[in-house]
Amino acid sequence: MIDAGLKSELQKHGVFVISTEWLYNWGRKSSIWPLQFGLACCAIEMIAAAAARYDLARFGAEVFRATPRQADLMIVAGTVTKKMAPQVVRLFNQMPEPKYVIAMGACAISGGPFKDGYNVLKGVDRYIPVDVHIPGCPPRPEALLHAIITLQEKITGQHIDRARWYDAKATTEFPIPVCGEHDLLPPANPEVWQPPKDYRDVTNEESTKKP
Amino acid sequence: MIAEPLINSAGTITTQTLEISIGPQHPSTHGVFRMDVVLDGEIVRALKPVVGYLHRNHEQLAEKMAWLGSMPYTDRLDYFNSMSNNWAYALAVEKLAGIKVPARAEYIRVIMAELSRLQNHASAIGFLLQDCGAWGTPLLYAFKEREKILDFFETVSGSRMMCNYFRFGGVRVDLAEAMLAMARKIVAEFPKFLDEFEKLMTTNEVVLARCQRVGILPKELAIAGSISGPVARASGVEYDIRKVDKYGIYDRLEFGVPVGEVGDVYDRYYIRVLEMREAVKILQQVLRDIPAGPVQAVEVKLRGFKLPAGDGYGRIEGPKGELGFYLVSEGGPKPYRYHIRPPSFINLTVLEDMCLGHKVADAIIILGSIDIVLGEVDR
Amino acid sequence: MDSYSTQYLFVVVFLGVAVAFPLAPLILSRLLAPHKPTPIKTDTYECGLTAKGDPWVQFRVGYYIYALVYVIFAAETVFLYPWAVAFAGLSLGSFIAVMVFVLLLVEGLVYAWAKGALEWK
Amino acid sequence: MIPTSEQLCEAIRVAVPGAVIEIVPSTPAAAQPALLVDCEHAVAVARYLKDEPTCRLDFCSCVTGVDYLAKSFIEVVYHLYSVALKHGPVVLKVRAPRELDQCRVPSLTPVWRGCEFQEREAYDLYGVKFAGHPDLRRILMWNEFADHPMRKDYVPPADYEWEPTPHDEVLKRTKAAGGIMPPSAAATEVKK
Repeated sequence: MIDAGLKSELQKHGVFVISTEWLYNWGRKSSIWPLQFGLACCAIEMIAAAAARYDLARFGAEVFRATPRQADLMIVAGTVTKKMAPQVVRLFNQMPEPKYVIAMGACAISGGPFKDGYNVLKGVDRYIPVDVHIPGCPPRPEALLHAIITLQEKITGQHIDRARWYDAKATTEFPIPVCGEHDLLPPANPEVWQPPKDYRDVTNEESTKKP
Repeated sequence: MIAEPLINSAGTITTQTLEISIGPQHPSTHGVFRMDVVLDGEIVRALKPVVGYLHRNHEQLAEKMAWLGSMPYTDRLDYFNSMSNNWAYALAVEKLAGIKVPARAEYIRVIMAELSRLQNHASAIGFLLQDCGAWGTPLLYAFKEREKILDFFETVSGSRMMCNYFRFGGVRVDLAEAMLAMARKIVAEFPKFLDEFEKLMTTNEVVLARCQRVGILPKELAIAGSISGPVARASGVEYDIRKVDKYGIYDRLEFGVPVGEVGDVYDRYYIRVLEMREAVKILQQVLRDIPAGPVQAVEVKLRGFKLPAGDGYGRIEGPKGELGFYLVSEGGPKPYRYHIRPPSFINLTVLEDMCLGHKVADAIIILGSIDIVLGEVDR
Repeated sequence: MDSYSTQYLFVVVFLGVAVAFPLAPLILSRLLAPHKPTPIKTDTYECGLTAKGDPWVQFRVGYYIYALVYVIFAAETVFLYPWAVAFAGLSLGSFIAVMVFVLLLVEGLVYAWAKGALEWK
Repeated sequence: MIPTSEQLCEAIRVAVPGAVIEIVPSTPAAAQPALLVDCEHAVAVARYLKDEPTCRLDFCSCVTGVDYLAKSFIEVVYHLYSVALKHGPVVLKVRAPRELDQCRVPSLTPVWRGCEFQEREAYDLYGVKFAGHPDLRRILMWNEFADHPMRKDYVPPADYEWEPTPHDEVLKRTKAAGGIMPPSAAATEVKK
């Protein structure tokens, strides 16, 4: 690799020395296209962030794609209910490979204020891997902008040779839960969501029969 | 796989219908709303709304909390105007318990509800015109005004969208003079936005061509289907709860109730523009003669607030329609039953009647003109 | 290479770029993009639900007529482009020739309009 | 103005012979007494209230299901208003036993179209079957759901999550489901 002194020296004369990995990541991070996917109140703050005052366009993320085929970021903005959970997981599966998830708001992270209900999924990370969490109910538009910046930093840190989407062994399909008699079956995806060790394993067989 | 003969008896080519679901994740269903549509080419033959994708068991949670505990939850019902949701809940409890609200608090309540109506109608029109095809521009204009009002809500209550500002018997914090000046500035600037919006949109031939005579709701069906709010008034139903129930101080204020004749999408659009002008008139009167005085009824205890046993129903004229709360109390600190009468949910009853025979693109506009919010539809 | 053939050099270069420009991203994405088809991913997308109902139905003929009318006038504009770029320098004769061409198509438009091909039945 | 509930009672007893009507008081401040009607005559009473010139209650504003576990019945409450004469509310109550197989109430959707969705919601959350409803399906929960979640004796599925400091109810559920209490929770348990 070129040493930093020479690099900054060249930069003064307008010669930029970059690695292909930096260019690859710079290209992807400067144009993240989010999936148009608002669930509840956080979606209104997401629209406010995309509107004129907070202007998501400054970060290249203002193009909201309606279909998952053209999106590479899913902002789960709002409460994921158990009736909606299979659809969320199916949409995530249908997005092309370098894809990221932002869990916006307390409801998407852990069920939030509605956590103690019978129809609310206690956090979207039970079924799909989440890259950036935004606390708040609803988080301010600036918090969403900060989340996009955090995601961009995460993308710049990635390496082409160790990227999960080029890795043949990486799991790229997350099973879709089924709406059962009393609850979603299975209640969580064991690969993605591991509860803390000293807590009952909610994902084994014992939990699926009626308590 | 085409079983029927190509040319049927009537001499036209036999065509089959196509079943699609304009599903939970769709750019123009205003949230996770789903319509199962049967299409014959472009014409809608049948339309079944499917709701429940945002059912967050609000009513069961309220049964486990104290009376005041579910006040912040009412912000998340119709998350476009938390102030009027708070007022509906506070009014229902006050009606049940017979609490008197001091005059200044009543004036502040009208300020908050009417400002909330302004930003709700502005956003509703913005979304409707976005569904009509004006990609994002009207929405950006509307959100520019909405941001000013949200700034005011934030200075007053601390949060942009989830204000949790009302209490039983008044409001939480008094309005300082600077806040009143801020409100006066917003109200002074709003007519300019409205005139600009009307000049651009009301006589725009695309809007006229797309919205007139589309999704007509007859007056009798509106009353029979319990439709309330601007959707009903656009069909000629002369009914505004602020004039009928005269809650708060609406009996002391002069304002008109615009009523439409045809009841199509254009009437529902124009009713909201006129209602915004009326709301500005109300705000000017209220901001002019707001009295001094306490903002919280003294006898209401915050800790351990109990309602007498019995049930009661209180309702207000929310921006989307009649928002009511039916509360059953057993004299304890927690409600026994807490039911919300959601205007958006009930206004969807006649969605199919309005969409039959129209094109798919018109069905999207008709849904947009009802102005539903899924937090309130599914509760 | 006298000046005559160099004029056509621009056309050849322009054709080359016109072909390379769309093909390059297609080929690059075929080589570089991660290719991980899974049954759920390749399933048809219908707003998050499993697609029900069969799209291969016999739908109305109106779509075909609508597309046909569009194609006619799209072809017309393609022909008008080169003329529109340089018509200032051309003689009156060329102007009349193009006007005849345009009038023929306007007559076609009037016929389509009269037959109701523009309204959606 | 709206006739008082006593006058309404007499008028209904005259108009709908055999209707068993009772007045259920509400809180003194709300002063919204309700007319408790028996199941057989509910539709007739509703039609009478809608067509009778002095009432003309043509707007059914709110339909609610209420589960009285102690008195073992489920009550469906209708709030009626009049758009023509601008008065209301008249509260109509119909009761049915709590057991799922006998929980049957006549549907008022044929009288007021607006009750359609709200009655479906009462069926979905409380299990009250509305006889004569055009399209009685679940509206909020998914179709394969077997329970009626708003009933007082409904036990939610044990999918709650570990909480740093579990308190009363969640603590009971953690123990009921044989969960191992995290150390911090044990501390709060001892202190209480």
